[in-house]
Amino acid sequence: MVQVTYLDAIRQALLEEMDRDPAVLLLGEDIGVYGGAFKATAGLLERFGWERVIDTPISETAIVGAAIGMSYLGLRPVAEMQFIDFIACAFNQITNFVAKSHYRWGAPVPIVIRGPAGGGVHGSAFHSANPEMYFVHTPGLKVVYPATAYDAKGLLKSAIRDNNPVLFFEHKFLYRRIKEELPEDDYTVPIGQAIVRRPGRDLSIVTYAAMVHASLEAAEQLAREGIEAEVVDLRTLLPLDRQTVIESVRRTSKLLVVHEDTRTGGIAGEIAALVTESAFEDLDGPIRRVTSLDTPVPFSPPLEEHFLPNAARIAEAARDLARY
Amino acid sequence: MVQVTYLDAIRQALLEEMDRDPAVLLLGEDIGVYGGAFKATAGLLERFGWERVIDTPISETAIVGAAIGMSYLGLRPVAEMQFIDFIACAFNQITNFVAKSHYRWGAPVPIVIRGPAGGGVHGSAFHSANPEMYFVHTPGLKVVYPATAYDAKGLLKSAIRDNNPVLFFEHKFLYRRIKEELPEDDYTVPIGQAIVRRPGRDLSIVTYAAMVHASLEAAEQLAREGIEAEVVDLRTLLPLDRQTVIESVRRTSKLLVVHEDTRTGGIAGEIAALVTESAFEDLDGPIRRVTSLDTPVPFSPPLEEHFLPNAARIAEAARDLARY
Amino acid sequence: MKSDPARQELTHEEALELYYYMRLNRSLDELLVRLFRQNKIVGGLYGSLGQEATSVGTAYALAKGDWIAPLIRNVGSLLVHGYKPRDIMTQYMARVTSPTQGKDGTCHFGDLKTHHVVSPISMLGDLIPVMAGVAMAGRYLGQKIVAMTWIGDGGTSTGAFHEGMNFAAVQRAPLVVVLENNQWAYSTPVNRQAPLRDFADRARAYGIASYTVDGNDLVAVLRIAREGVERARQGHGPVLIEAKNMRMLGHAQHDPAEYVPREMFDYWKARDPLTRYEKYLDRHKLWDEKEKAAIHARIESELAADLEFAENSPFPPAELAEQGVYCNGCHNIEAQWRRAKEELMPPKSAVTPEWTIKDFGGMETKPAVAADRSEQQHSVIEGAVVHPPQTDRKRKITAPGSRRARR
Amino acid sequence: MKSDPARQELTHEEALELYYYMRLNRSLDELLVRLFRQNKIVGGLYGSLGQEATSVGTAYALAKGDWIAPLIRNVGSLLVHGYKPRDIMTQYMARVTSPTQGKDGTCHFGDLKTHHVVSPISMLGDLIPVMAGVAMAGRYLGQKIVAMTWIGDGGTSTGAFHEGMNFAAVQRAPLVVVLENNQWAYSTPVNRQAPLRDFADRARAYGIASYTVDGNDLVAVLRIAREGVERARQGHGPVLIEAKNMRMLGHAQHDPAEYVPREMFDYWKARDPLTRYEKYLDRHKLWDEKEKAAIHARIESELAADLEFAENSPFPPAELAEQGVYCNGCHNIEAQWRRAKEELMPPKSAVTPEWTIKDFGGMETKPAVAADRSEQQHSVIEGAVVHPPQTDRKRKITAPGSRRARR
Ligand SMILES: Cc1ncc(C[n+]2csc(CCOP(=O)(O)OP(=O)(O)O)c2C)c(N)n1
Ligand SMILES: Cc1ncc(C[n+]2csc(CCOP(=O)(O)OP(=O)(O)O)c2C)c(N)n1
Ligand SMILES: [Mg+2]
Ligand SMILES: [Mg+2]
Repeated sequence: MVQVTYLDAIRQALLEEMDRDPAVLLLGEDIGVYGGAFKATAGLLERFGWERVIDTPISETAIVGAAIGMSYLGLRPVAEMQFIDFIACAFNQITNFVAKSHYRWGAPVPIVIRGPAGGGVHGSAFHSANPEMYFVHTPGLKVVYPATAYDAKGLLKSAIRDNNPVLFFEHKFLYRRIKEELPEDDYTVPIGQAIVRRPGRDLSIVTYAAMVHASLEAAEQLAREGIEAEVVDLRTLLPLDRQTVIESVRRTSKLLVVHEDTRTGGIAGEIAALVTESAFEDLDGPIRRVTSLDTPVPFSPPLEEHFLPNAARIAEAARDLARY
Repeated sequence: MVQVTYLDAIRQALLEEMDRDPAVLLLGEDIGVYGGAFKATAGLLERFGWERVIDTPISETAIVGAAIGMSYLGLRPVAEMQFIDFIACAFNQITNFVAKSHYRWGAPVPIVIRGPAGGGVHGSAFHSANPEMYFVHTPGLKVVYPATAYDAKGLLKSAIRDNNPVLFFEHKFLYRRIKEELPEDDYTVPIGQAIVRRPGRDLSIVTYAAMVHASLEAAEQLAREGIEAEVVDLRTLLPLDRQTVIESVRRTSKLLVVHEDTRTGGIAGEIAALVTESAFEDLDGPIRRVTSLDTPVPFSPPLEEHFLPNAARIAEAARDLARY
Repeated sequence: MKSDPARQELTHEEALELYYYMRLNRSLDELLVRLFRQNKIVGGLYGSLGQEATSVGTAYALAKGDWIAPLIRNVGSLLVHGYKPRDIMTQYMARVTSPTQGKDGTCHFGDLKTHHVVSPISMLGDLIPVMAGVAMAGRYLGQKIVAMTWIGDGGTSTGAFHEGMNFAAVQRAPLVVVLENNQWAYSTPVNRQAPLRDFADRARAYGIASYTVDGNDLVAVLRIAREGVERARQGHGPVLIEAKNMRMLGHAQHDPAEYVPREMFDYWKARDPLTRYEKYLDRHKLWDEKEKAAIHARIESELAADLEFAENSPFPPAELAEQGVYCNGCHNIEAQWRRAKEELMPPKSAVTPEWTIKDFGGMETKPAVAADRSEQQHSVIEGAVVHPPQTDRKRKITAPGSRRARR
Repeated sequence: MKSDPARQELTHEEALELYYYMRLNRSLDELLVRLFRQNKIVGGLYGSLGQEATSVGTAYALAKGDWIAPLIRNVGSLLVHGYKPRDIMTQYMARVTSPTQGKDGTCHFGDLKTHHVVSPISMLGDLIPVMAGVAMAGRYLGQKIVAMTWIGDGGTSTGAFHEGMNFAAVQRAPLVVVLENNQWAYSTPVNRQAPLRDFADRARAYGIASYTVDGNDLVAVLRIAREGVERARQGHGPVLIEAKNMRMLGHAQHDPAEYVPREMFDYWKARDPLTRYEKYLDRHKLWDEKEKAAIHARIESELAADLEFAENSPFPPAELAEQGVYCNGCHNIEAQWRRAKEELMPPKSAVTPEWTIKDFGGMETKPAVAADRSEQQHSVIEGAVVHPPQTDRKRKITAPGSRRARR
């Protein structure tokens, strides 16, 4: 069987969903003739034509706005942000129009907004963002951020079929760096379910996206030192799978949260609150965080490396915590 | 001495700063001839003229953008969002242009963006927001949210004099509801310092803005029941005064965080993370949160009442926690 | 009499129906003001006094199945589109019987299935791209619908307005945007919004057709709206209609509008759209006293019944606040296909991914006048100024080769 | 020879200096492409091949003290404004010696004190309101400065562009916006951005003057830019200059631009701005071979020195990443007052808070032609199309009273 990259898994999900349902169509900058800045939509214009693969002007608010309107007539638009950083330009439309539509007047907005996020590719301050927390803090949205090709495909399909607006973050560092065999059949991965990527008894590392891989790397290193870290991949950030997180902490009594997002106000806080609320008695040590620095993403390689979390830093924090 | 409302304290701060320094000027919708939707700028056009009190088109991105440009030439613009909800329309400009300017290329952006926030006045989903966490999660900004007239005036002056961009949230429920005597002299309240509004030994209630008053009310009730709650008013949300929070928890060993903002991703999480990181051994019970519901702000009075935290709910959670 | 052009433009039935809506809009507004003074309204009250002809005339130009997204002053559009006074009353009174069950107020409501109404949000401009999407989806599904929305003079300064108009233009979406130039945006006069005499000129940035119409002349508004709607429906792209009128009250009830020169109110009061339409009906003998009285009586009894309904309606139960953030098993919006889906599926949908670039963008290339536009002959339309789409206008060549100028 | 208008338009010195910048821009670009192929550049490389005349000609029209905010392709503007090739090289190579010390890359840098350059951010359009603010601040301080910034055809579709242009227009800010219509926005051709033949028409939404100029004709660009800058400096409000040119490479080095029809490259290659300017200098005998060779030699040695400097520069130390999020005790931007501050302080600053509404917004009112604009007689300017501001255009009256139409 062929190995499918994270990027190609996304393309497959789009293609298969468009094949399944003509209500699914795509909007975004340079997604048609060019096939997208990262080629996530390559070949889809050829296959589905101009009406279903719509190259737009540089207008993120209009892209999201038009997707909303389309969804009101029963369509299932998938909007691409060329880089997820540009989602900031549609922030009002997303947090005020999209997120509140169903609550206010009962109009569901089954759209997907997807795009490449994350650092590690020297993209600098405007092409490396992890803006997920802005949306995790917005009731009415769902937020998904897969770490594997399997999940990317399965979650994107779920997102398209979901009756709620889903923000689908893709980690661009993973696009071509990871691959795996995927099932031939149509499959989905449910939104809202975390997964234990590696069982362990000494501490829980809760993380998502590219940091899953750094955490697994750290866990291997720790295992060689006799520390068994459990690695939980959140996969969905909103709604958060509280149960899987809390069960893991109940097992290990120690919690390290790792995210590539900046520290203050990152999801580690929310998880710390959840755990101290619901599993305080199970905790056997402080909750630790390994995150990016509280700065914009710097450009030059030594700076960006210093900015980002990595396996070594995760292992170090885990070691500390295990010893606590 | 005269009693000055929270609203008038803001007006005084603007007026005095404009009197002090011609580099201070105002931009916003309907702030000139009309004096602002809440009259925070009433009389300032009369006093300072058309060049310093600028009625703008309905263009939040342009308001913030122009303020940035002005600050680059040494001015100190204060931009009003007619309701803070509309800050969503300038989100990109604030999080990408403003917040990153100094880090990226050394250009400070000494601007203030201020406006009425918060619920309780039946303003519905678009006139009641507490969007502070979006900005607390954005390195490069400072975020201030005063609870008293004294602080409102002193912090706004500090914000105007600060060399960094400051988002200044005003709680509209407090505008005309609270008043106090203010010093005759010029005074400031430093950004980044929390204050203990009420000492107590049994638990710490950490909160800010309108919820300070609800928490104090709850604390009085609790005191009658023999529970002594310490109430900490954060005042500044970014940078957070970790020390005051942690010292309070060290004293009381129990922490309840109260905010009017929605729950998931609210600042309670960040505080929970701080405390479990730095004062884990001092904690004698789970960290609890009393917050708004994870929904948009509903309109009808019974719904909004149900949505918002209040003294009764704070007291209940505190009681529970004290008993733990 | 037979040759009176007014009688040809409006049937007797239409003329009376229009009056019904005009008068109902006005009376409902007056009733709401009374309720506000009695403290029966929750939050602010936004009036439409003086703007009824624009709301009613534009919405009246639509066909069944068309979509609208009104702003809060477009009470008249909602009435024409099938909503009842009780819907607006219960919204303003925050009752559980309101279209949003008290979750939202004012005219912030809508309905995807029956009325085809998209609720506005407060952030001005955001509806424009949304309604561009509605228009595109309608076309995609093979429905021959038009999407109509409204925007204030102030709202045209927002980025969302620009992005939505531009996207609709490049997509040639069947979108009609009514730009209600009521001279004020809250306390800000229109000349502080942009240095334009006609806000219809906003359309020139998108190469689309636009109109400026006297917004207090109901018949002119309807005439232009019908033309604009037809134009959009035929696939000629979006249309911007500027209706000039006047907000005859403050921004909302709390605002005494002291910043408006008194003579300005006088000027516009003399041009009151309701009185003007009454005179029009008189002049063209389109009604008699009995018919007029019957409409008044009907409105009175309808409003009384709806008011009773609203006042007897309870507030929503507190727990409702917790419900409905997500749609779980509730989605029942089916795409209404009016074309063969196969056209949109491979292999039928297959295309060659290639741009055709007719000219290369140089200075020498000839203006590309779209064939389907050139036949549009916009000339004198009563009560309105018509702006043809950009590409129709010819450049005056005054110099040879690449050198030319236009004044 | 004396009467050759070209010799009057450009001094000998200017002609050569312009050539220096044009050639330097081109050579630096070529060098950067070589560095990219050698893997010495961090991240993407965005070229300006084919667009040099627009960058150089527009920036050259400015005076000392004026402010600019270039986009990443406006390498030429940065050079004209005083930055050195090493600044651009070290930025692209992410070295600590770069203007941002490696914190940011490409042409994302600026300097408030010496160069008066505002750094762009990637989000297109955001610079426009920022530069409107710069222009307003300059006027407020009594400086006679002009603010200039650039935007692509694609960038004009953003909401930020609209809000910034509109605000500048209503404020009559001394802002010059150069709209670089290089036919493409990444892979998107300009006719997919908006159905406009001339993107200068974007200006019509703001009632401001605009120009369309052949962006490959350096002298025409400079001529128009000088006029636009002068116009803005004199207080006539912002100006939009559309320069038509062609992005002669892909969006960035990773993009082979296969979506561009080959003949389109041919068309524009035949109009290469550098070659055209060389021919212009030849034709008008503005230089000789020796001067040309000297410039080439100068550029070669400067580039070699700067390259050596860049290559020998270290990367920044890792810990630098932690510094500079906030400005603590670092702020040293002093407002440069060129007017009496008292004008802005009470009691001098006192005004009556009252709107003057000349007309009442009705259909009957006469066009209000701004006096200071009416004397502007835009007619034939070589190499350019000139669009007067909106308010200058007269409405054709074809019907009596309130009924009129314009075609
Ligand atoms: C983006 C945005 N900014 C600010 C506001 C606050 N606001 C509400 S209505 C209004 C004035 C609107 O004027 P206009 O668009 O002309 O509509 P009108 O009230 O005249 O009908 C303003 C500034 C808003 N609703 N949206
Ligand atoms: C708001 C925003 N959305 C998307 C992008 C991604 N992007 C970068 S450059 C570009 C094309 C820009 O085209 P144009 O404005 O014509 O400038 P050119 O590259 O032709 O110089 C796009 C879409 C962006 N920079 N900003
Ligand atoms: Mg208005
Ligand atoms: Mg371009």
